[in-house]
Amino acid sequence: MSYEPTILGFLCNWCSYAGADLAGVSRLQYPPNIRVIRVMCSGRVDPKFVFEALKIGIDGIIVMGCHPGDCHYLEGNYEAEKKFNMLKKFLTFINLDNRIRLEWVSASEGMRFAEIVSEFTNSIKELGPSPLKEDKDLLDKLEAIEMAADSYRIRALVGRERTIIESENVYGEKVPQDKFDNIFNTAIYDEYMRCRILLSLKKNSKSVKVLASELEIDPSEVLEHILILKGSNSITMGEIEGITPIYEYTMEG
Amino acid sequence: MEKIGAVLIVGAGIGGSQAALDLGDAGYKVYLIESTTSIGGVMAQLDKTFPTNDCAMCIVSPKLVETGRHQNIDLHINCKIEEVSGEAGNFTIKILKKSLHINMDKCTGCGVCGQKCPVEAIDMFNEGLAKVKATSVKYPQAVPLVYAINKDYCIGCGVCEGVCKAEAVEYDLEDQEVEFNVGAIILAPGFEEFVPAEGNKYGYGKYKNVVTSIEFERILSASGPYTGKILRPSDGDVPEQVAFLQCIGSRDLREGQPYCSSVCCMYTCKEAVIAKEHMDQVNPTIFSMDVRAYGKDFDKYIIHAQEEYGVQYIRSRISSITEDSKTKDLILKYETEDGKIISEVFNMVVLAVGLNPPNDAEYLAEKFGIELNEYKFALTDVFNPVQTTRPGIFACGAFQSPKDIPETVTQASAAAGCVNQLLYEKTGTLITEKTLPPEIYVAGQPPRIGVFICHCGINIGGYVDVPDVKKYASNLPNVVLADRNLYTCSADTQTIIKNKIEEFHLNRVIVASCTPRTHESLFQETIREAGLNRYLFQMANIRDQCSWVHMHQPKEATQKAKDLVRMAVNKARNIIPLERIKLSVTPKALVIGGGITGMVAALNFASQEYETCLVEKEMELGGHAKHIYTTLEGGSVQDYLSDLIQKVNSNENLHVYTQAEIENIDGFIGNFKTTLIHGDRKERVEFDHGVVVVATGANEYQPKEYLYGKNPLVIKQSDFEKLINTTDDIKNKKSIVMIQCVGSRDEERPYCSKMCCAEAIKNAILTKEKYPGVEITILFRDIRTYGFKEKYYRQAREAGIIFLRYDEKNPPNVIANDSQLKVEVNTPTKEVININTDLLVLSAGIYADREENEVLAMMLKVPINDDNFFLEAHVKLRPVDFATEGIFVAGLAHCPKPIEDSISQANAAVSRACTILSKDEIEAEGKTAVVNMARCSGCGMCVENCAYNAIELIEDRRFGLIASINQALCKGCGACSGNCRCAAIDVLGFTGEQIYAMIKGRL
Amino acid sequence: MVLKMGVEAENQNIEKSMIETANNLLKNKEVDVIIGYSKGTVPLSSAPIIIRREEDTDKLIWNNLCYVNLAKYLVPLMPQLCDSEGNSLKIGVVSKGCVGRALIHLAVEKQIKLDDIKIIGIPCNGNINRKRIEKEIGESEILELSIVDNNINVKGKDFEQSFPFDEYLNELCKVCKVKSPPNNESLAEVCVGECLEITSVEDDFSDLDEYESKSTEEKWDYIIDTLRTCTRCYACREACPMCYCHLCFVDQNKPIWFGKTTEISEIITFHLTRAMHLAGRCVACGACSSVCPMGIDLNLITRKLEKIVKGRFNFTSGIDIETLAPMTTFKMDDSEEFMLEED
Amino acid sequence: MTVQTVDDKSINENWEPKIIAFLCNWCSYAGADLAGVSRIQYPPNIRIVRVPCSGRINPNFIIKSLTDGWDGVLVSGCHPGDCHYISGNLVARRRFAILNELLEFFGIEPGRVNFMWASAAEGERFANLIKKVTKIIKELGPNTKFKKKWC
Repeated sequence: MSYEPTILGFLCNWCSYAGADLAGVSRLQYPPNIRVIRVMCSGRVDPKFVFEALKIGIDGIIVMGCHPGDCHYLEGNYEAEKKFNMLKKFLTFINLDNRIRLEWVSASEGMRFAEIVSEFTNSIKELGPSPLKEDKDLLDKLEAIEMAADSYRIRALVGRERTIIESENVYGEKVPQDKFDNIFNTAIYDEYMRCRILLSLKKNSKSVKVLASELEIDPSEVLEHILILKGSNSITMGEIEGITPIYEYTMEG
Repeated sequence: MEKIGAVLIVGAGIGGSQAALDLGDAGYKVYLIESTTSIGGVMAQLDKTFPTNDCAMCIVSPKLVETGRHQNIDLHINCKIEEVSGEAGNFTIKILKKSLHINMDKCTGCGVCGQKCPVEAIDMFNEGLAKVKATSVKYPQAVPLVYAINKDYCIGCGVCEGVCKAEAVEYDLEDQEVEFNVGAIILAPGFEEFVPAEGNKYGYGKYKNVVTSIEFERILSASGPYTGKILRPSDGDVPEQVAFLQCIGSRDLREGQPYCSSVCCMYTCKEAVIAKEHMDQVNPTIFSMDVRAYGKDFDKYIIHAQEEYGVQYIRSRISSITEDSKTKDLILKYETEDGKIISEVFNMVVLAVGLNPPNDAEYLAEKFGIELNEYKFALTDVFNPVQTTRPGIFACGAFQSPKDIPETVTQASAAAGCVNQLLYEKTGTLITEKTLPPEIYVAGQPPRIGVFICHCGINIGGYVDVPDVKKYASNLPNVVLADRNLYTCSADTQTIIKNKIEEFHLNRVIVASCTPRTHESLFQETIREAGLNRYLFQMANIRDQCSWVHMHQPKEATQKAKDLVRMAVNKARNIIPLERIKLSVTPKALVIGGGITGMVAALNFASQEYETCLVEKEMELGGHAKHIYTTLEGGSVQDYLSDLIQKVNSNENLHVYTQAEIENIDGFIGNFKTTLIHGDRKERVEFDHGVVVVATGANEYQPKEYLYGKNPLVIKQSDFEKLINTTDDIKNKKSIVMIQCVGSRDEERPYCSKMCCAEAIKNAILTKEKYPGVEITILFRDIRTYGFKEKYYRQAREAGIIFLRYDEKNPPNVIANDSQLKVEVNTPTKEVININTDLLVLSAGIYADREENEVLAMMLKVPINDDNFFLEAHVKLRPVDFATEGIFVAGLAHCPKPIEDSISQANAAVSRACTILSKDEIEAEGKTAVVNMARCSGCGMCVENCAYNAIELIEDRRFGLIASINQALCKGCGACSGNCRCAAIDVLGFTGEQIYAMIKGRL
Repeated sequence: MVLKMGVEAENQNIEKSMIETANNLLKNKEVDVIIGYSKGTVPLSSAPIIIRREEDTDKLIWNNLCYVNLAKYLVPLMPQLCDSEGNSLKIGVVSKGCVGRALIHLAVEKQIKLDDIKIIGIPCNGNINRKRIEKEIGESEILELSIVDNNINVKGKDFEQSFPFDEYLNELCKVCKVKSPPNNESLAEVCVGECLEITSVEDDFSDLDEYESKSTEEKWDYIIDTLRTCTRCYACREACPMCYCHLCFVDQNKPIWFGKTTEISEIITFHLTRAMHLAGRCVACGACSSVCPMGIDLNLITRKLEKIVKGRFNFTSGIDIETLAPMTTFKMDDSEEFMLEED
Repeated sequence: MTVQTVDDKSINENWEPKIIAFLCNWCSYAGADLAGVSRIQYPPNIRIVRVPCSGRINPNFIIKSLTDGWDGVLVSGCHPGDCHYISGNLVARRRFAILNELLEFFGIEPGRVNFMWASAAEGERFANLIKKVTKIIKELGPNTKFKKKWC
């Protein structure tokens, strides 16, 4: 029996959910793989929900909200878009970014809803089952991503992105998009790497070189992250074997 | 134009801070301008400092904290000089105070904004080795402890304003334009380290494991990113083979600066020693040309490093460095002295980068209207190295020429000395004496204790249950009031405390908040303004030593806070009001020694209308400089000397006693009494004075080796200088040989006399100019022409003077053959070179005569070091003071040095002395030791233990032989009371009873 | 300890020449007063005596029971030992090795001036460990004691017993290295018999090895057993020449640092603090153990004090008047192996 | 109702020792502050008493702390050469050396009283040493030797 992907859809109550009902009323057919969760606004979808879904093996996740400007809560969908960008950036590290999608569907677009769902289901089908089911290493990476996405730094940047880019920052100036992006991208990359180091050390104490080979990045970069983690007392330096210090995870981190 | 009693100091490094403290204590209003966001300069970045290896932070932070809260010093950070006008005695300066976007008065430095800021930037304080947030403080112990927002990194997201409970973040704070009206200016902007340019041959910037010395300093530092563990940046491993390369960017015509940066030899050796000390696996190797360890105890430091720590010196300059891409190790190729090419693998390379002028040197020169020398450092007068080309503006520290910390501190005091000379009538005019209410008499009252517990935003309140601690404190015995507030150190809470003192008639105040080291004097001032004696105050440190370090154990942290408060209350019950003893000061000075140093000091005192007495044991003034004609830099010493002697003899405030000897000096700071015998009729003169400056100089070594005294063709360098300057018998000499380090750097005198290399090269160049035909060879162990003197060493080589190195293990030997001398030199390449010469000149060093110095040392009760020179209180922080207050040292008596350094030290000694003479009474420390006469059995142990000679045994009518403490000299350290068997000595503020009560507070 | 001609005979010999020396010292006014030992009121004891007139010198005795350290009486007596106009008399002190050391150390601590003191040096061959003999004899009283070729004969009302001399010497005297006062030229000194010049003392302190090899608990138990019987009578403090404080730390209040009861922890505190005060000052004369009414053997602590100070600072108290006592000075390279380091 | 005398109280694992620490104001106290500023966590068992210099610490303080029921004593001063009062710590070092040997000689467990140097820049080292001292004293168990038995 051919593989049937499981798809999860978050539909905002005012637009995309109504669009889905319209598709039903108009008896439009679309593949039955999607399971829908109604949320009051697409902005309500917390990145944690997507990570949780991926972790339990769901093959594709789609978030639908109102077209920009239609949002019943005025800006919910704009926030959703920012959060989705962050999600995409994180998942590109483990190339699962093609398993999530954000679409705008208004209450009157029953047809568009059906097309999006069937197109998305087919694209997931081509991708095959989610590799997370058996790839343990990938699951660890996702664990790190979830931890990184939850850090105060990333949530602050995502939360404030729109105000300081579109309207004005505290100095009354607009921050150019590229300046924000390169700060945001370095933040994403750094936090991801640091969380992977933390989780790896949680399992057993390691040296910089071992971590570098595990994370496939240059040891000097690992050292920089190690220093910052040591500064915030989440890891400490254990004893030195020969010329190589071993770092340990500290509970109080 | 009327002079103003205020001074502007540009740059708040160790130099600027020292000058500010000197002038602040001498009663001038000081505006201290700093371009970065906190004071301390490069010294705050260092881990340990040579030659004593003591920790830079331990030494510099008490001085910075004192500068930060000194009543007469206004500190302005993050400033830029806009405009300067006026002339000596009356300048007006416009300063742009760039905004920190954080209100300095409200910010308590708690650091929550720094933690929450989402933006990470390169941490320049840690030389790029670590990351720091956009809102940050330079380093944890910064003074003032104020966070600043770095505008070019900040994206203005507003998170920090959200988390700041003190509402100190004000993004819209504009830059402020401020104008100062001052009488004099001191420039101490420090230096900039040389950074090897793109594509340099050392691979810096390309290879990760090639670091500069200042980066290595941060790696070494216990408060640095690696917390004191020596790791290499490429993979965090411990580098077992570390190479240190000297003269990077110095003594280099192509890639760096032609001059020598003076300090790299010493700090490199220190870094090697400290690296070995931190981690025994590290084996340091230093590649150097000359090892220039010219200062006091520097040579001993190098020898100690080689013997004790196995530091290896290789005398060669590295040609190229290549990196093994896999292991990231570095392959160094170099040529040894005997010509072999060696390539060796090292795990890490440290480049001892030189000192460049500060980046804004031209900008400052143009604004202040001073000239720069050819290397863009401040051009200063040959015989007064702090006086710039514009009167009223002085320069000190590395901005004048590259120098180490002791010399910088000395020059800072010297600059302050010159300001004293300029503005002495105006001391005390601009400083505001605070009017305080009379003290309430509390003796005899039962203790009524008020406890104020602080939340410090969330720093304490977030982890310690402050209301619970307050409830607990309120029912401790004798506590009549327990209160808690968000920020106890904020201005409004100070008024709350004052009101509560009146309302509840409190006679003891306890604040449970942060560390007393930085906040005790703030609260002491507050309760003094409410009429309470400032010592009726105690602090319990429930932040830095409780809530911040037990964040994950709130229950235990709260219990600990209660214990700490109870111990503080126990101690508070036993504290008594203390007065700071006032001592009268006789505004006169005694200067011992009539050489250049003594005369400069005496003249400086006299020109400030202090009656001064100058004592010289010889027939006439002049001292060591009598037989020196010129300095290496070309100044004529004889003219300067004669002009100085003329001024000294003509100044009416100055009594000169030649052929004089001091019979006895007694008394203490402010109240010395000296009797001296002078003239051939041995008249006796009594003189009482407030301070003493020891400028007794030193003697020239009379060589015993190299046939000196046995063969007329062997003369000393000073005789040779007389010959070439006054006669021309050199005319018919075909070859002259000079031998360096005669009587210096050997077993008996293991130190460098610092001026012989300069003297030899000066005479050699002068001889070459007068008689080009003469062939001159100089046999040396290390040519130590440090700083800008390097230019003359190159000039000598270009003039054809031959320099031959000999090894100290087998020095040259001299054989007389009829009218000539044969000098056999065994060079490091092991073959012997014979030179026939008509004249052999020995560069004789300087030595201190033990008997002479010991007599004076006994009278003044000051120590001498094992080389018989006088030992100063602290090499770096008090280089011209003695441990015993009120006595100062300058010139050759302190250690061998060239004339310009002696002049600087003379002015520095005067400036330090003026901090005492400028006041009519001085306040001694309140918390001093006190003797319980009934218990003391006069065993004399405390007299020996006291480092400040503050205790002596006296015969008391009732109690017999007992100890008695001179409150003026006592510093309150308690070394005496620690050893006292019968607990007869107590330290006020830390008495046995108070500590007993704290021990009892265990419960 | 090799005895040339029997301990008893040697002592008589010394006693005779001591009396002689005392006589001519008094006769030609070299000294005004002599402090020495005289017959004790109770057998097996001796008592200090101050002699001013020549004819009393025959009261002076010298035997193996002169355990009191005469230097103790100098500090309190100094003010009284001066003539009518108040300038101090010249005092002759009969001093065996440890009394000489005590005098030198008291001078270092400025309690006495050595130029008023004339040291009459005696080569001492040790004190008998009286407490040990009494303990072994039990209740009955000793009437007479004599030493005949290397053993001590003790006679009582109805018994007679003899003990080997070497074995029943005082513990400290067995290992004593300074038999006669360390007479360096700076001291005005006369010697009865031959006193040897001592400038430094070599000692391997092997007698402590047995105790120091014990575990911490065994040490604690041993200390408790020895000190348990202490009644805080402070006889040891009164006998010690180095304890001359006007107000001893146990008698002080404001604050009362240590309790005054005979509870074991407070006894330990008293002896520990007193030992701390004697470091580098105790001259190992054994007077404290000899006078203790409860027979507590404090010599172990005395030996330990000497060992610490010799080991760490190469100092022996009371040898030379020039060197400073260890606690009053310091060296940069003092040993600090006990300092805690990060592991 | 069984009277639980002091010395047979079994060392249950949640017993927490109480340690008094005499810190010299210029270096060690500053090191403790730096550990705080850098938020380096260490066990909450020590109670810090500030003294002007390690030279001020009289043996009475240490012995009184033990007899008064503290489970451990920590004494810390500046590294030799760093002392703000030039030689306060050097004078104290000899006193601590003698006291340390005497305590051990009297049978007090080594580790009850600890001596160390800490500089103003060694925040992390200070915290590590506090952890080490707390671990040592926790292994030694409560200070029963000096506890008063009956009064």
